[in-house]
Amino acid sequence: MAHFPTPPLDGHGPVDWSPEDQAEIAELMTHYPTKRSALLPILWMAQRKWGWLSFDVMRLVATTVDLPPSEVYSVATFYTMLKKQPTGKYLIQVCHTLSCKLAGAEQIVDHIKKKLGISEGETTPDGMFTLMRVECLASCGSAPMMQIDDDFHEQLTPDSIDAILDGLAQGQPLPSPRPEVDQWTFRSLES
Amino acid sequence: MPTVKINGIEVEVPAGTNMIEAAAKIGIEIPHYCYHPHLTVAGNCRMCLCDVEAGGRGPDIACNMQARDGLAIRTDTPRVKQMRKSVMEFLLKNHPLDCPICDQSGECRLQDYYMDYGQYESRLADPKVTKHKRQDIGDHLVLDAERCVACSRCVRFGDQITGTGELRLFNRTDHTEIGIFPGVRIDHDYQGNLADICPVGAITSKDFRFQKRVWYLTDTDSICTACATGCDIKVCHERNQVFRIKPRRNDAVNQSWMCDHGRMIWQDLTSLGRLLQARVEGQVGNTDAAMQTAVETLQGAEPGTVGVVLGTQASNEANWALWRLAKDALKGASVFWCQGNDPGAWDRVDDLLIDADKNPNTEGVRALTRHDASIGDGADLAHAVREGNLKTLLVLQDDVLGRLGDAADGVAVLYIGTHRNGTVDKAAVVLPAAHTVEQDATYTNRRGQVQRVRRAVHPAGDSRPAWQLLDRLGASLGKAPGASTAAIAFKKLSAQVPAFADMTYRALGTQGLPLVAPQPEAQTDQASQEHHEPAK
Amino acid sequence: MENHWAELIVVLIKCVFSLAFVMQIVPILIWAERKVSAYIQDRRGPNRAHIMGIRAAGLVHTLVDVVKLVVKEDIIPDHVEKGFWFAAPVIAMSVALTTFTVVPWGDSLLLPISVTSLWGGTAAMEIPLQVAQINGGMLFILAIGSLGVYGVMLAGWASNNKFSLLGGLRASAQMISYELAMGLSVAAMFMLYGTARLDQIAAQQAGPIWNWGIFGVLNSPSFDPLVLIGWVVGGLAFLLFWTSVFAETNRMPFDLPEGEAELVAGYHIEYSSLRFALFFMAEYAHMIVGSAVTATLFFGGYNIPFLDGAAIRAHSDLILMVLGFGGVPVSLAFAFIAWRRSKRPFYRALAKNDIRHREPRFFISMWTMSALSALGLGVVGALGLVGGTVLGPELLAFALQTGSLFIKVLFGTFFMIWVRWTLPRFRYDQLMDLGWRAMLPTAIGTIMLAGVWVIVREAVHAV
Amino acid sequence: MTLPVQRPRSFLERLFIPEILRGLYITLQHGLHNLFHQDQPTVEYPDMRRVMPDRYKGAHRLTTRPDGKVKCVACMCCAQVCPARCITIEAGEDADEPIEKYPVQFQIDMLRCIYCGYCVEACPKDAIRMDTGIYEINSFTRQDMIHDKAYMTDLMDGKKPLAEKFYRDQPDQAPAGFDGTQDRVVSVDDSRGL
Repeated sequence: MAHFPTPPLDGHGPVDWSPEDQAEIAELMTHYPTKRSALLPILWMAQRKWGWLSFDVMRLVATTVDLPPSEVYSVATFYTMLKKQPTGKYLIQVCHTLSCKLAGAEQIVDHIKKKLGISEGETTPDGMFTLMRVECLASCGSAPMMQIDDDFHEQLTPDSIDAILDGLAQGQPLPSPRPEVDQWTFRSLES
Repeated sequence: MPTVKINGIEVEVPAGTNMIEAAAKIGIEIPHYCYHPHLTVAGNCRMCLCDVEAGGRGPDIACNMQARDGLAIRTDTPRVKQMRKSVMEFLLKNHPLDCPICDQSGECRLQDYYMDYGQYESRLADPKVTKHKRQDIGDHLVLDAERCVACSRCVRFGDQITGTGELRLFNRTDHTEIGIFPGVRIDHDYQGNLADICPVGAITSKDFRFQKRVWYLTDTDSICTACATGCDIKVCHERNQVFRIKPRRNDAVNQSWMCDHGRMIWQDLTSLGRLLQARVEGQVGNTDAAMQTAVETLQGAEPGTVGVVLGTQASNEANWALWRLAKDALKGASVFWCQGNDPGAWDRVDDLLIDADKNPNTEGVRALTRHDASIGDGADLAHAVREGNLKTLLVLQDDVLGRLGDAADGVAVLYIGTHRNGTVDKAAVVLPAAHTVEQDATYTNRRGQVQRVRRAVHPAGDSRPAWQLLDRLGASLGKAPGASTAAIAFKKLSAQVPAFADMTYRALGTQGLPLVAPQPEAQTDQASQEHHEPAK
Repeated sequence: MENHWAELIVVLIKCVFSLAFVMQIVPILIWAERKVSAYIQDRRGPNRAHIMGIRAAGLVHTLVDVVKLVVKEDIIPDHVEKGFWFAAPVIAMSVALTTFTVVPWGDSLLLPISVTSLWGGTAAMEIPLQVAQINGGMLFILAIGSLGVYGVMLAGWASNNKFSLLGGLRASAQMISYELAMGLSVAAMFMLYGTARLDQIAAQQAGPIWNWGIFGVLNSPSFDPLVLIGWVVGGLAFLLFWTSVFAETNRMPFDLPEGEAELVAGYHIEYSSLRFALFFMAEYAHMIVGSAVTATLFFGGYNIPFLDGAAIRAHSDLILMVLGFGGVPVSLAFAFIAWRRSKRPFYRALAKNDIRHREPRFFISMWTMSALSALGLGVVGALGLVGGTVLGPELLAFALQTGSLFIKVLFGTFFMIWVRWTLPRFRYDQLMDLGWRAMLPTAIGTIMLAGVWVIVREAVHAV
Repeated sequence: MTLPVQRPRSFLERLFIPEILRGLYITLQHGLHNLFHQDQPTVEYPDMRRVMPDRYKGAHRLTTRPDGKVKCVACMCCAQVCPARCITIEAGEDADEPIEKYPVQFQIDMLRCIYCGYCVEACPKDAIRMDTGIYEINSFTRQDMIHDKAYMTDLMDGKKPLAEKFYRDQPDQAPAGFDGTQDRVVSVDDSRGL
């Protein structure tokens, strides 16, 4: 297994906040006792603004919150929701922590790899999908599962993955999380 | 003070002492990686897990258990052994096991504890996680992230000691990796400490890289003489060759740290300017002939025109020997001292360890001046020279001529020192002195701590400890100070100078002793200099 | 024999011959010593040196040894007593060679040469094949042989060295002790032979094998149980004499003068180069002379059993034929063996252009030529070309008798070598014990028994 | 000092002569056997050699990686374990390789080596071996007896053990004198008779 990918060193180039951003940051800072505490919201801001967190962006954030840049990088790498590299249109994050692993996360990852022809951390040539393997996404009850952008897709099978990815590839909107999952959960709780 | 019970043995420790220290006090070793006595407790290696018998619940980490009455822990139960074994297995899961090429092997905690608590049979089925190897993270450091056990000692060092915070743990779970932000290399003067505190081979020293397997090295306790701080060090040497210097714990002086400049003082042993042979009028010769010339010069000088200059670079013993020489053998010789012999261009000064005063023994000489009010200072010396009252000067490792300049033309200088400087070039006689790691002696640091240096290697070339050279000179002049060994010299020094009263080499031990506070009558002598603070 | 010049020339020739007889065996013995010891000890022995690829089973080593010993530095230590030190090896060697002068190596050579025209002598001179026909020939041997100890003793003393001196002392004591037994056993044989002349002793043993001295010189075809006394006398005398010869030559069980374990090398520590070689050769010369004397006293000397000189001369053609035709298959067999040896893996292991590949070819052709020569010899005999001539039978007799002695000497020396690699060395007290307490009484007893036997023999003859 | 050993001896034994003859008979047997059978265990050395057993400890060699660099990582395990202290290694850093450490200098003083093979046992990288089968380790100077890295790397070039196995498998192609069926002696003379 290759080591965790290092973010590309060639990032956005010199970046800076716009005046509106600075106003927003100033407002954010008021929510917290120290500047340092505003790190996560500011990282979210940066990701919204530049799409992903390059080293240039992280350096800017570090200056903003008055921390060593290494600490910003440390926080950014801790959270998988913070993107450390440019991604395709859809970011597929497959959970591979215990429950999902036992429920067959490896086969899910292999299936997606085979289907898209990419390996982990890579983006398809058409720029549609990026595949990543992440730690627990807190949906152990419906393992195996993956997250595409902000949405969960649970109790995956190769067929369901095919359906989802093919739909996305054909421009259909993301299917919403399956309501029956919730029903199933409630039923099992009742019984 | 609360009393805690460890393995059934009761021990009384100060409140707030953690269980690792408490156990160490009664000779029980609790294995640990992340705990360091001079860093905050992180509690993330889990190696120090102990069974709590009373005063707590379940297994707990010893580093974070503070002594309180009623606390009782056990470190010898099968469960503790099993926990340690499991922790070791976990820590070693992604370890590259490249001990053959790792500089840490031989002093590696992973190796040590593996032998004690190892799993021995691998259960590893998956391929190991690979990480970044051989990263250049500083001028003196190499980082191998694969060997790291994520103890975060280096992270805490950067945050708490130097405040620079270059190192961080990145990513999560078994991908956790120690590293620096790209382009932000470690650039402080305490890099070597990172290699020291790393319990495994993740951070190693570039200067010592592949130089020697550590088990060949012999450690000699000594102190650093690069500045007035006098950090306690271990000189690691083999076959008369020094390979590295590491700090030694002394809470009164340097805690566990030392600066990178101090780590390199052993390079002075063989540096270009090192005096290895005696010189007479610039001609290299043997020590006996130079000694003879010196004796003739001193005996031929008119009474009252001889002066000796104590050296703040030299040891207490050497300064005492020179002082006795001036008093006994050279009747009527005037004694001076001056400060400020700067050996190198190391202009970085901070409030942690690096002192602006580059003379390791300023306080020691000052203690002598407090005892003998007749000792003049640098201004007196300059005055005497300009007046022409001094025709012969015996200088102990002090660049007197470099400072006096042309004013000292015509003064015959007899110089005893380790390295070449402005005085050496003009001196009539030069006797080569041994470096600090080549001799037994004591130095007094900026806080008045008298500490020993011990001989680690043989003196290079013809050089000899300065106190020995002065003793021989005194013997030739008719009255030797009586410094046949450093211990005897120090014994006589402590008998004669109140500041060193009751000190012996045995009493100094490894940590040294502070100078005895000046007696009331001594205060009246040199009131002006008593509260002199060392320059920062 | 009126012309002394002719006599002198003949004697000189005989001297040279006897010298050559001894000296040619020495290198063979050195080689045999090495090879026999190797085979007894399951080794190969010397076989590396070669001349043009011919190794000749290690014989070349002996030649190389000679060259080595001659060209090596001759070290003369400062502390030696120069005169005696120089003389010692010469004494040792010359004594050994001198004793051989009284040993006959054939009955006589009748030369039909007229020297009248030259020096006015008689025609047809008869040359006894012995350098010196001395009346007390055996006594001469005892006398001169005793001088041999001077060589060793002087060497030991003049070397000025503790070990050498001890070696020399041991040699003296040992020789004195064993000379007694030797002399007494020889005396017993004198009583049987009635003479001390070696040529007469040898002549008495001509004819059938039971005429040999070891059987008590029976000289009678009739057999009687009393003959056993003669056998005991002859056997005992032989045993005593042969043992003494070992002691006199400093050979193995008695080589305490050298005793390298305790004396380094004994009397010849300080000698090097050719001086050492002289001692070395003297030892072998002693062996040869000892064997020759033993053969003469006890084993018929030059006589071939059942074939005395007259018989050889009478049937020379027949003998030549038998020898020649008999030699052909023997030579061919050796050629065959040489051919088989060429198939040894050793030769296969050699490089293609190695010079030693010619060795088997050389031996095959050599043995083939030898077979041809033997065939020619046989043909000469068959054609009767020799018997009719004047010189032919004489020369044949000379060759066969000398060859006979030669073979007996070789066997004796081989026996010495064989014993050397079989028996351990005596302790010095054991040596003295054996000499004085075992051999001396036995020798005296032997003399008594010899007297009895002489009387009995005369009685038997009378019957 | 001689200690008298009391051993009852028969008359014949005390006479010694029969015992001497018996001794002579024994040695003669050996002599004659060797005269007619050249089956001594002697190896006629420069021309014929033993094929050393696979585990024979000969001269040391340093094994190499496929790219030709020595496998040795200068861990000093061999130098540490060497009872004769004959191994000198100077470590260096190889900037190009994933294995950073390599021996700049690797010397074995063969004059001090006792061929115990501990270095081979200690090596974690299989970098040093004694499988060359070379026992002719000699030179005219002491300096030449110190084998260095280049020498030990090129010593066998990985050929010898392979060749030996090859010839064992294909005996008909083996050079003269090579006997793959026998581990020890190749030069037994198979000619019987003189």
